[in-house]
Amino acid sequence: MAVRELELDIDAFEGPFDLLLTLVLKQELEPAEVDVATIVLAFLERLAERDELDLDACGEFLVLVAALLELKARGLFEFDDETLDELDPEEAAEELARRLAEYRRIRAAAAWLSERLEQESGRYFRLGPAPLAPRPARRVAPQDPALLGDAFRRLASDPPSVSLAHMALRFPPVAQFLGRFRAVLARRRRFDFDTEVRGLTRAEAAVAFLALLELRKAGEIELDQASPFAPIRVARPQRREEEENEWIARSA
Amino acid sequence: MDRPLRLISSNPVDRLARTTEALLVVASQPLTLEELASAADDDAERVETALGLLGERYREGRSGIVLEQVAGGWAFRAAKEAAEACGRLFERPIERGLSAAALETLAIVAYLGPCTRPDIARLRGVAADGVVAGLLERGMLAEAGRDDEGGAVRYRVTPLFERVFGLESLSALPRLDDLGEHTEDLRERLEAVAAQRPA
Amino acid sequence: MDRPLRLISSNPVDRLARTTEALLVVASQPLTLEELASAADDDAERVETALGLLGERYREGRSGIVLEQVAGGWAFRAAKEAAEACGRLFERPIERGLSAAALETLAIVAYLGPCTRPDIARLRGVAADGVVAGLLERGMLAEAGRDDEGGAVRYRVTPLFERVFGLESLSALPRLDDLGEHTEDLRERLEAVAAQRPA
Repeated sequence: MAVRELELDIDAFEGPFDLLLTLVLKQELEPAEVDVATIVLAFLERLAERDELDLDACGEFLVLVAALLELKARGLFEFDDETLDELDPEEAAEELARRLAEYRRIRAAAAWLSERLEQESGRYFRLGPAPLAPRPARRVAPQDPALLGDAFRRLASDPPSVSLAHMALRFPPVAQFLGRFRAVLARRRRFDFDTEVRGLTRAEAAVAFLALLELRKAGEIELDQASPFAPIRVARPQRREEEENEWIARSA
Repeated sequence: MDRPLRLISSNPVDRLARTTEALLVVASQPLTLEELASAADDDAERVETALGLLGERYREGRSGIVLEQVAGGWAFRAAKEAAEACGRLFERPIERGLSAAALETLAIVAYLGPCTRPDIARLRGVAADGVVAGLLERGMLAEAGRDDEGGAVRYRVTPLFERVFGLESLSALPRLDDLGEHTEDLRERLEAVAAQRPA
Repeated sequence: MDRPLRLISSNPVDRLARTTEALLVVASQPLTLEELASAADDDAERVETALGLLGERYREGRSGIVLEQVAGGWAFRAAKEAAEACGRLFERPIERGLSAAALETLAIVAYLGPCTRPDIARLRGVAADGVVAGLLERGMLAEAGRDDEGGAVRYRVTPLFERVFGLESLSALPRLDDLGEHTEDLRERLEAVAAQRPA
């Protein structure tokens, strides 16, 4: 009797045993989803149909099912392998059995919920407020009338004089940074924007950034940032470099 | 009274009436006759008959649930006799204080008399829509006709406002003699300050 | 059938029943006996009597609106006979497409009480972040404070979860031990197989 061809019909899978193993090994089927007990029963039932004990089949089956169990156990222990290492084999086996039992109960509870959802699919109820529900009343605690006088006085006081301090900020011309970045890129294939503007004032750094955007718009550079607020990497565009190489090759 | 037993029979219109009430109790907005008919997979005329039956069953004095035809279609609402209970159900915790924006808005309307939103916005130097809406919702402001010129709605403070601030009337507002004796003086003062603000 | 006229009279319990149905028809979620009593300004025992009257009036087969005890309170829903019509008009955004992983996660939180993501991950053997985020979005899980030890956020199931699954309360969930029948069943089948074996 060929164990690999053993036909299975479990919740997560229907087909021959060897296909199930392939799917698990290819990680297309979660070992946690595979009900090993049902597989064992299917095998035993098949075995019982025969008159004599097929020892070869039993051996092969034991090897395969043990492998499957190990995969499944590893899956359940994925998060604390270290704890597992600290336990002696007997304790680990006990812990594993406990976890499997716990997980089995959770699976059973999930199955119950799923059935329940099916049964209750005909129950419709309103989500959210009723169309003509009264609007919630908002109530305010007693207030001191002096607050009104204070508020009025605040409005009646002369507005503070507007600060013109920002007018004195000095903005360097964008062209200055355009030239500077082009010069850097002539020497190096890529540079780090944050490193390049280190030590500049906020206003200068802002203009430098504007220059960067200008260069990007003109296709002179490529920008890359791994995540928001990560360093901005500036590089010569790939295409332009290839063209240049081509030109060098041709002229050579 | 009249045929309260009809809904119990399995007469098709009664079944349709049950379907209709089921749809209405699940809906979160009024349902049109067309929506009801297409959901019930029946024709509009028969749904109208069913709505007639329901209207009789769900009406003021007879039921706590009242069927109402509104602009958008049909919907259930609570009966008027249950208004107080519903009010208690939707009651929110009492707000302890008012924001500076709310106080300024109330001060303007209380001291200067009915104002439009543009008035309030100009005198405060900030858009007034959100604050005014919040005060309307709390019942501290109410509409008071329209402006003669622009036709904008004017707002006045309410008796509730007076109660919240413990004022017997608006004449009990704290005096602002140093700013001006009359309402007109106060208004001029605020207008003058507003004019100084950068646009 | 039975006393459908009682709600029409002005007998105080009937009036209370009308108030109660009014409250239930406007409420956004199931109302507890206490909430109903405090909104109706009546005592809980009388409200219970009123709910008894309403339960008789609003039940499957008799009415399109059905009164149910769910999620620790009382609420109206559509009768099941109207499910098809409701299905044509309303979507079921909350329960549609709940994955096996989502159901397992709900089972864990519903049975074990507030859990952190690492708790859920440990029990399922797979990371739980995506599933938990999805259930939060659907309103089936909600935050429930932080873990004493690690400070990780804990999650609980919501009344909406109870409502979607039609549970009167979480205690209406079957006991986990009862669900373990499977083991018994396995043992029996194993024994049956063993008995078949030629000696």
